[in-house]
Amino acid sequence: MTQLLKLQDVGLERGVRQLFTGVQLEVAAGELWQLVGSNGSGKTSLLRAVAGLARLGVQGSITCCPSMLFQGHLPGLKSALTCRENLLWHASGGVAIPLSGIDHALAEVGLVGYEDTVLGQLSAGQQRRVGLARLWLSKASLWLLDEPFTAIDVDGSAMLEQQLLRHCQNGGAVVFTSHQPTAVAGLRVLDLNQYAA
Amino acid sequence: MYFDSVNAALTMEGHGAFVWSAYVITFLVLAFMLVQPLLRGRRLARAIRAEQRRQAAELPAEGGGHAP
Amino acid sequence: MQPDLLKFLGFQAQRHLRGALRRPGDIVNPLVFFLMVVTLFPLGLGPDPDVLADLAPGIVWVVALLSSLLVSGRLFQSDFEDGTLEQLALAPHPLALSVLAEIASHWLLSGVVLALVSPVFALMLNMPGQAIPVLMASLLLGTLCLSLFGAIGAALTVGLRRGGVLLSLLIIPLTVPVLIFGTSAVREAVLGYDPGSWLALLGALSLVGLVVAPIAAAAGLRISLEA
Amino acid sequence: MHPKRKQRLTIAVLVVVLSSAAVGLVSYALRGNINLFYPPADIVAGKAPVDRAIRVGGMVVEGSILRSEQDLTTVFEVTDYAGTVTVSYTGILPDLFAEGEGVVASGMLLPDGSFRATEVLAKHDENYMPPEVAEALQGAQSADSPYRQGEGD
Amino acid sequence: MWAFIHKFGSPPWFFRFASTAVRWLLPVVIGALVFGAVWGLLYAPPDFRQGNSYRIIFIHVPSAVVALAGYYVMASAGLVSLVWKIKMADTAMRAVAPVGAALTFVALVTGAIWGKPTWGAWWVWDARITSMLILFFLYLGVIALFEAYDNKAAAAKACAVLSLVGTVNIPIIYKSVDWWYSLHQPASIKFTGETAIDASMLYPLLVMIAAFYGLFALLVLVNMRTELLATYRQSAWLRSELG
Repeated sequence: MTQLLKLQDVGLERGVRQLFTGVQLEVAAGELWQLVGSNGSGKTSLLRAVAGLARLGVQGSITCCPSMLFQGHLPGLKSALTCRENLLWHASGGVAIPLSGIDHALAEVGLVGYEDTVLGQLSAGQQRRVGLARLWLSKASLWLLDEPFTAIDVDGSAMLEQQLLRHCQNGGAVVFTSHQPTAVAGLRVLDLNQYAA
Repeated sequence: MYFDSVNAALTMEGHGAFVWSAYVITFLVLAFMLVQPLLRGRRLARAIRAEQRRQAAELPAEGGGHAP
Repeated sequence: MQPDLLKFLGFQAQRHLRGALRRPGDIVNPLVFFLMVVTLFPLGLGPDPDVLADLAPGIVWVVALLSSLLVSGRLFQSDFEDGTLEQLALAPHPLALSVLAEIASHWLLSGVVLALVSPVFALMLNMPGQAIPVLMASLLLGTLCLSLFGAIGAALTVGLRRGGVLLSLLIIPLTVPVLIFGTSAVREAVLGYDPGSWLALLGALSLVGLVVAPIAAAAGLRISLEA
Repeated sequence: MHPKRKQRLTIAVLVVVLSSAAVGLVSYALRGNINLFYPPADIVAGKAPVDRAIRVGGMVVEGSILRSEQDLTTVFEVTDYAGTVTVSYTGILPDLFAEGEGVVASGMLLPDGSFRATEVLAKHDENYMPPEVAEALQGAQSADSPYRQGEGD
Repeated sequence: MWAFIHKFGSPPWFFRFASTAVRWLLPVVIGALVFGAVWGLLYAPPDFRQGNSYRIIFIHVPSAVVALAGYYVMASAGLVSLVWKIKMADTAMRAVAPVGAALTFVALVTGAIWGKPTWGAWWVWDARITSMLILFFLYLGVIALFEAYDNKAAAAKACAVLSLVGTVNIPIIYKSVDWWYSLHQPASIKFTGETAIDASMLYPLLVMIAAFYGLFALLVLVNMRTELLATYRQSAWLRSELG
């Protein structure tokens, strides 16, 4: 089993306050992990630390496979660009993606016919969906998703769960944070409250 | 000493006001830069010690106090 | 497959340009600001053509500096607010490269446009005709410097709530050489002498900026993401 | 080559090229007389432009100061021991202005080769000494020049 | 060597070091300042041209020299903080900025006071004065940037980047201001002489320069010590240190 992520004794300090210490986690291919914890327990911070965005005040060692996708609270989309343009330039990291792939991804998230609509004209939920369409385009093995179920309706949540499971079956792994209890087969849970300092 | 009298040193042949005011301003500014953090440090140290004593007073009630 | 750097640069620049062109107000507003402030000077100083011509190089350059500060403060704002910055920081390419693309497109839409319309301001301020090409050239190079330095300040203040005035505090001291070289070039040209030395210095400054600014701004952006 | 290393190399080469181009531009710029300061020798040799604001600096020649009786006009000669220029100035001269002292005048070179100053500044140099030392120096070195002239700052 | 750096970077060790150093430096620096000032004010001879007003040199030049050096000290601390991520370097940056700004301010004010009897004006746009003013702005920028961040660790990193950019720029700014000045007004030309300043004036000046360097170190250490008290008020080591 390939290991995609390993946290050894990871702690987080904000200012002089210790949020948590001694987090141990190994994520292997095919595993689906949910990070839970009360507000302010450091879920988002941990995820950002794993992605390499915020390493100030992080102790311990984090080994993360380089083939990684991070989706934070913010979708990373430009409201002046169309859905297609957004995905073309944003998801690609510079690699040309065929337009058919983009249209397919948009169709998967239920946005058929919106390909050339400027993002700013879509509703908040639809915009979230455009962001999630990245998951259908990504070739990364480890997905780090911060609150992916926020502002998504019931249909959308089911669709997203399916995609997460599919990714795990294909040899990837997912770590996501969520407040909602998620009933997915084979879900593993890491509760940050247990590590609170 | 170059000057003959205190008065001569103060007036400096007409330049006294400039020279002395420059020195006074400099030393006031620098003294402020020194005293301000020193006082703040002393205040902080006092607050920390007080907090320590408070905790030391509370601890025996909970059982197993230790001397600071 | 590793896509090459130039293609990535092109991608990023295209993204910015397309986005900006859909909101032409962002391009036009600084120009209108420039026009209005230049109008204020004759109102304040009196309409004497000789006085204006004397002061014109300084006026145009100070106003160019201010309007550039005004715009470059928001250089990374939208990218920070919508999360694009996070994605760029995680992209396989150096963040400095994305920053460079962003600065270049920003310069194309602000500095280059300003340089192109600057003859109008020169005429308003009674500047002699022979100075106009030099004015344009100096603004072309100088606004590149201003965008580069502005990017550093913008990167360091992008995560802060009250970034605007702070940015000016950080950047104005750094832009002193640009102002001096720029006005000197124009003044030499107005007097009918060779402004080559000053333009060369502006060029050298932009080259130094091209090396330093993307690296410093990228570092600043990573810090802003941490905070 | 490994793509990551190729990328680094490309960037390194770019940085080197840009920096050396910057150095080239600066050295080009510095070939011109950028601060418009001319020693009297250059003015005598005709290297200085006429009818534009320039600056000239040097020593006031001993015994050359002529004060007008009608107004505040003063005419004096400035030398760098390689050339001498006649300078005229109307206005109040600074206290430190004296024969044998350094001076910097800004103004325009007239077609006849003389210099019309709009501002005269006595050299505020880095020499500090007690009066008696200054006298001693003056006495010991009045034969030859007490200072060697460096370049305009 | 590495162990030494490591020790320097540890807050408890540094707190102890700063406390001891402040105790020793305080009397030495104040003594040197008073000694140098009295020497310069009362015992040094007057200048043969400027008379007594030149006595301002004994505070003007040291403060200017140390203010400029302080910027480089701050930038070096910033570099250390960025490269080796040593917390004490952050604290040092934070501590240098106000001290440097104060010294620059002193240099500007004393320069203006000196200017009045010498040039007849409180302020002239001289190349050096203008550069000093810009240095003051650079310091103010660093202080303002530090205050603007809520996360102080990030604030120190941001200031490090800014001060490093500033160091790249300082020579360019200095040179450009010099050219600008000479374009508009006559600059004080330099005549290269053997001795610029007589020994009877040089020695008190050197004493004052050394005293100002000492003062700089003292002020920075006091600031750092206070900063440590504020930051680590909850930590056990600080409590045992004070207890």
